[in-house]
Amino acid sequence: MQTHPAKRVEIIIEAMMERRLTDALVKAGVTGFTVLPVQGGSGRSGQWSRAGQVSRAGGMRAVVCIVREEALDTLLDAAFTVVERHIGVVCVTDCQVLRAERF
Amino acid sequence: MQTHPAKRVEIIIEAMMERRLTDALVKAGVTGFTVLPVQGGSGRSGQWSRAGQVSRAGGMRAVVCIVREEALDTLLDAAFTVVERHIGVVCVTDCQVLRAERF
Amino acid sequence: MQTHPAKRVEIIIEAMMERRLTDALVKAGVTGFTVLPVQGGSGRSGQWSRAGQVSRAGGMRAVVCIVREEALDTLLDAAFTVVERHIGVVCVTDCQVLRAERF
Amino acid sequence: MSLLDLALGNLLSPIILSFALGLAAALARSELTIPEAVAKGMSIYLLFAIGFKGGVAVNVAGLDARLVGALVAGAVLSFALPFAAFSLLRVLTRLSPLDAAAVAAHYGSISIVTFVAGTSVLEAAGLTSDGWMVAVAAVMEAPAILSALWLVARSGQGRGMDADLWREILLNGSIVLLVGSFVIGWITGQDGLDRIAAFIVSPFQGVLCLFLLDMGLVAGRGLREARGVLRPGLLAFGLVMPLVGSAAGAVAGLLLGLGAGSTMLFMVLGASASYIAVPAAMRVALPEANPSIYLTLSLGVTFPFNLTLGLPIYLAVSRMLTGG
Amino acid sequence: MSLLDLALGNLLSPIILSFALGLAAALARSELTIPEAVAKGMSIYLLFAIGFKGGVAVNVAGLDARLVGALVAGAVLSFALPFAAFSLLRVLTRLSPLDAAAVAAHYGSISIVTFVAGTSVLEAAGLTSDGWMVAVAAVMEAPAILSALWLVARSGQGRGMDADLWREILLNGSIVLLVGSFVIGWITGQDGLDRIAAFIVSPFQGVLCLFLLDMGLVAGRGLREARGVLRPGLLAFGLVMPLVGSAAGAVAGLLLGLGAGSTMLFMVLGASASYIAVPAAMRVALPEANPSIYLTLSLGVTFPFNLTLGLPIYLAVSRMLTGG
Amino acid sequence: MSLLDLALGNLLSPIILSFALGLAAALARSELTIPEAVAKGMSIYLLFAIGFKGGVAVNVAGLDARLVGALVAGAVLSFALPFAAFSLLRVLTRLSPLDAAAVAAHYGSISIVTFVAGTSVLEAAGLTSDGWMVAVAAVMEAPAILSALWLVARSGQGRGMDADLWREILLNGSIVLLVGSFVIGWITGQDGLDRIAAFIVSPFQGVLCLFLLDMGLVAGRGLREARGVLRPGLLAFGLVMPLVGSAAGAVAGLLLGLGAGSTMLFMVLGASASYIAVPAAMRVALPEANPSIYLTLSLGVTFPFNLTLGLPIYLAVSRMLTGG
Ligand SMILES: Nc1ncnc2c1ncn2[C@@H]1O[C@H](COP(=O)(O)O)[C@@H](O)[C@H]1O
Ligand SMILES: Nc1ncnc2c1ncn2[C@@H]1O[C@H](COP(=O)(O)O)[C@@H](O)[C@H]1O
Ligand SMILES: Nc1ncnc2c1ncn2[C@@H]1O[C@H](COP(=O)(O)O)[C@@H](O)[C@H]1O
Ligand code: NA
Ligand code: NA
Ligand code: NA
Repeated sequence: MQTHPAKRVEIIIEAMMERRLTDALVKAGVTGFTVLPVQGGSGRSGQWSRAGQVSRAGGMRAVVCIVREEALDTLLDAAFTVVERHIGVVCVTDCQVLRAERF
Repeated sequence: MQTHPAKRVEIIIEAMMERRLTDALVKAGVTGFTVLPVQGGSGRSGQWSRAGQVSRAGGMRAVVCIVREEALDTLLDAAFTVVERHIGVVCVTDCQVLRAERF
Repeated sequence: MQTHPAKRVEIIIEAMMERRLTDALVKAGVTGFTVLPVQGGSGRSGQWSRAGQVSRAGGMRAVVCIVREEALDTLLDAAFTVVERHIGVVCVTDCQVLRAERF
Repeated sequence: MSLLDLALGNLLSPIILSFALGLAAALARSELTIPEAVAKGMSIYLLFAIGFKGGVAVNVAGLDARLVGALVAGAVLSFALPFAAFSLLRVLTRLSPLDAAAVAAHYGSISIVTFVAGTSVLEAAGLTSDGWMVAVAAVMEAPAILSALWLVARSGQGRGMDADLWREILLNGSIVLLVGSFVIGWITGQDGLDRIAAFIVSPFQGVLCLFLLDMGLVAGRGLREARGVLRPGLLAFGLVMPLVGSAAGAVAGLLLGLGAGSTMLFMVLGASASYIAVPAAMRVALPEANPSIYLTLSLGVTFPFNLTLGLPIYLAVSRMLTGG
Repeated sequence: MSLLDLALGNLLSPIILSFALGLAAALARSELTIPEAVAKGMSIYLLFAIGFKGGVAVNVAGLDARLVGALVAGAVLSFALPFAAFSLLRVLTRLSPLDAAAVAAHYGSISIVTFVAGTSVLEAAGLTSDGWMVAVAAVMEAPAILSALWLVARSGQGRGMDADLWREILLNGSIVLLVGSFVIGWITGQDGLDRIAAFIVSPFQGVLCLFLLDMGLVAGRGLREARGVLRPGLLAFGLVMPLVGSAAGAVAGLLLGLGAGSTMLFMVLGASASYIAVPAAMRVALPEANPSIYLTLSLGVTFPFNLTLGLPIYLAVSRMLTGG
Repeated sequence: MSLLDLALGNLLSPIILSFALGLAAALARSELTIPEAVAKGMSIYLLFAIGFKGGVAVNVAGLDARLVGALVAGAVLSFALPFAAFSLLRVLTRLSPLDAAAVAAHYGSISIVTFVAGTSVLEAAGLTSDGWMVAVAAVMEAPAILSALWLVARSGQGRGMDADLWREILLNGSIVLLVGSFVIGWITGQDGLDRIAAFIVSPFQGVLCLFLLDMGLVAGRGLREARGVLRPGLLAFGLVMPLVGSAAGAVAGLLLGLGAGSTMLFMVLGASASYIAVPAAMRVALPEANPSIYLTLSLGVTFPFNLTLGLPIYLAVSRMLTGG
């Protein structure tokens, strides 16, 4: 099966910042992404879990975004302006995709 | 720690097609996979979120499938027949696994 | 945008073992990780889904952990002692991260 | 009570206002949301309760020859309405045959929440209806899907129905719950109802309020997302088609000799459009059809229209026609 | 009321029929599901309500010397039954010692939903029971796990119990909720109950229906998945063991001089098998044991057996033995 | 009833004991948890019910000139209290200006569950309050955030408020639900309430118990996680600040000439600290502030203090001051 090289960007970000991030992505022309719920985690700011939580503070989201290689920098710039002052992680992996025309 | 090369395939597909996909995978001999819930996303068919939704239409799932390199093509063929006419994304990454005998 | 090489480790493990795994990670000095909920899956022990389940038995979690390359072995050793007798999958991918000082 | 009074009383009921609150909150981009699991939980509760109460009513009132006629009429209506909807869409809009057929499937099928809101309006007006109208609602869920697939197949585009899809359509969650709880209510009767009335009867209207709040939120988000889709022709269809469907329902009710309450519910079933079961089936059977068209129309236009203006109109017309 | 009448009345109650609906839907591969969060929410509600009501009953009736005896008897039963189950399994099936011990742990422990269904059957029959039977249920959850681990250790396979596992077993969600709400009910008494009765008493049976619907769905899916596992010997065990357990429960009830109601509940506790707390403990302590064996047996065979035929039998036997 | 009786009666109510159960379970590291979706569902229910009932009370009692005064007083209080809190923090603790401002925002805002628990205490004491106190609660949610941002800006660290943040603060879920259901209750009045009372009135106290159980679990987990954070100075602030806030609330109530019930609720609003809306706003506006400080203080110290000792004190003081 024919595959095509691309980049998989995974951004783990505070739930409160999700809309700001996706708005920034869309504005930068990155209109394909998927948001996964996050159950808990740990980092420099301590350990947390969503169990029983009502407030949106203290929750995170994982945004997965597959882009052509040439779009990577635009994406990272857009993401960085949102993530900059906030906790969270940005991680890029090489990947291969089917149906390259979709990206 | 001894690791072994393998492929990590991530298929983001409509919730309605999940069972068809996993049935196709199992039929093709791919019996190891994990299904993650998806909260929302955006693509050529617009932005969406599961918040408050009752219908299974308009939701997606992420199916993660780690296979030996030699099984990759079988997997992609099986996945492609299901995904073909549907929205969604297929993305393959090189990876290393522990306990290779499990794959 | 400046990125730095790192490793992305994904551990799919029984929900009952989650706390044991994260305790082991923290003990081994790996304090950054994110836990994703898992909806269902299939493996040598059969197919399963969380729909309607009350017991914690029979559920799994995906723990994603991004570390510097030099910390990988410590992480895998710590993870392996927990995963050893249990079902589950450990998968390592090369990646690039922003803000390397956070890892 | 004049039509105007009726309409106003309906508009100012807690359930309609809750829907309006949700709609307004979503349009104003409030982050208020109800978790998916809670929304599904409420819909399961509502289906279980409405089915059960219908079954108990049949147990109490005894079986009725008109039931069979009503079930057949419901199935016929659900088969036939998509053809009417399809023609109307071809006249009013420029949708492709594929999109038109997908939309048509929704209008042949039904919305159980509209049905429930209809029973509330009946109760408020002091009217009763036949318990088995719930079974008619269940029967009307699926046939419209077949008509739509046939409409598509005619234009050479469809995909064959496979066994999986058949099962998914006929055993979808709403049908199973509605029919299942109807049968349980039928078997256990008044005794069974007495045991669980404090759960399925007393809090029902309140749960309905929260569920409609959620529907308002979802509809509002959909409308915001799909602004571009709502061309005038489509909008017109979303307002005219319920009237066509309700007229067909009225004919069915009159032919069967039903009372004012059941005739009104038949009109509601004809007028309402699916937004749970049919969209899901369309994603499998007609994946190329644009979901934002059918979802926006069904949930964003027809549902609020029926809820606010439709229900009092159908009640008034049904009373006039049946003299009830 | 003859045993047959009783059995039939029980079979045709809304809760049993709801379970049957779920089971049928899952076996027919309907996509009907109840979200995990809603299922957990309902189980929290049921545990809280049953514990609270038990505590209030103790507050009202006053403390009772038999309570201590019953708690001890419950613990002994939970310790002892796994040995009986283990022996029976070795006779009837070819399970490995490990799998047999894991199954045995489930049958020494209890199913609180079966207990709740038992109280419903009691109520329907106009009998009462002691409020502290809830505390006995809580006490019986965990000891069986130790017996199973001991059985495994004897064969040289087990893993040592660590402090974490101890805490997980003794402070698992059901025990904490059951004991905690029991204590709250005991402290606040009738006054406390009056304040929240509209929440924990009136809708209780209705919530139980939906919960059993969910259990039917889960059991049905489990049975479909694990067809291969259910050999005749295992099936026989799943039907015989509850009778053995209930006999042991009956002996305990008689020795303690309990009334017909409490004796019946003791039989139910002896007869029922865990499917929430024990499977979770087994995944940690005996990960090599095959979960589809113990889950299928407990939830797919013994639970429906107790629910449908077991409960009326235990009631009839308890009445006969106690003359109640 | 002496203050001691009152305090004891309050401490032994099901809702406080449920909170204590959750706290104890979490501190003992039990794995008992309530799913996030269920917790959110309960909070939506509570907000909807409390808003609706407040609106109905206004509909029944008629509009009242004091309402406007109370709304203004509430806004002023919410603006002013962060300054008091900030000064107190600078005296009692070594928090950075940023962290101190973030904490201060929480104490100017309010906790609706504390408010609800306050109305329960009032009811138990046979007192009534004005329905529009719910609207005052809604008005007090947000202004404190602005004061905190201003405090930070003064020290040159803040981030400008953007339009998104404005909307998020003013249209956050609690405000929309509280105000929305208040308006719905106001419009539909006693008629509307009668239709849904079995949902929003009768089971209310019971849902509150489970919600407080959840809050105990979350607070306990937070305390365990953030042990290191709770220095003596901070702890002192968490206990003293509610007294300061309640004093300010008492002044407002007296100036407005409110009765004992409403004055007590004003004290509760002043005394309580936000742990839902404000933390979320702080994560966006002041991401560098340490969330474990403000969450631990608000949910782990001040909330339990208010719930257990605060409420009876505020009631006693309010009665003394108003002679009610
Ligand atoms: N190395 C990491 N790998 C995966 N997730 C991480 C990592 N570091 C932080 N996170 C996630 O990001 C959140 C905030 O991290 P921090 O800014 O370090 O407190 C954590 O709670 C985790 O969910
Ligand atoms: N480039 C992408 N990266 C990640 N997820 C994507 C991407 N494109 C599409 N998706 C996901 O697939 C869904 C359907 O995409 P589409 O077919 O483009 O409408 C979207 O809503 C996303 O959840
Ligand atoms: N190859 C795989 N790829 C992804 N997930 C897997 C794979 N194998 C197993 N899993 C996950 O791990 C669980 C246990 O696997 P097993 O030990 O093979 O029964 C499965 O139910 C899946 O959720
Ligand atoms: Na229709
Ligand atoms: Na037992
Ligand atoms: Na305050």
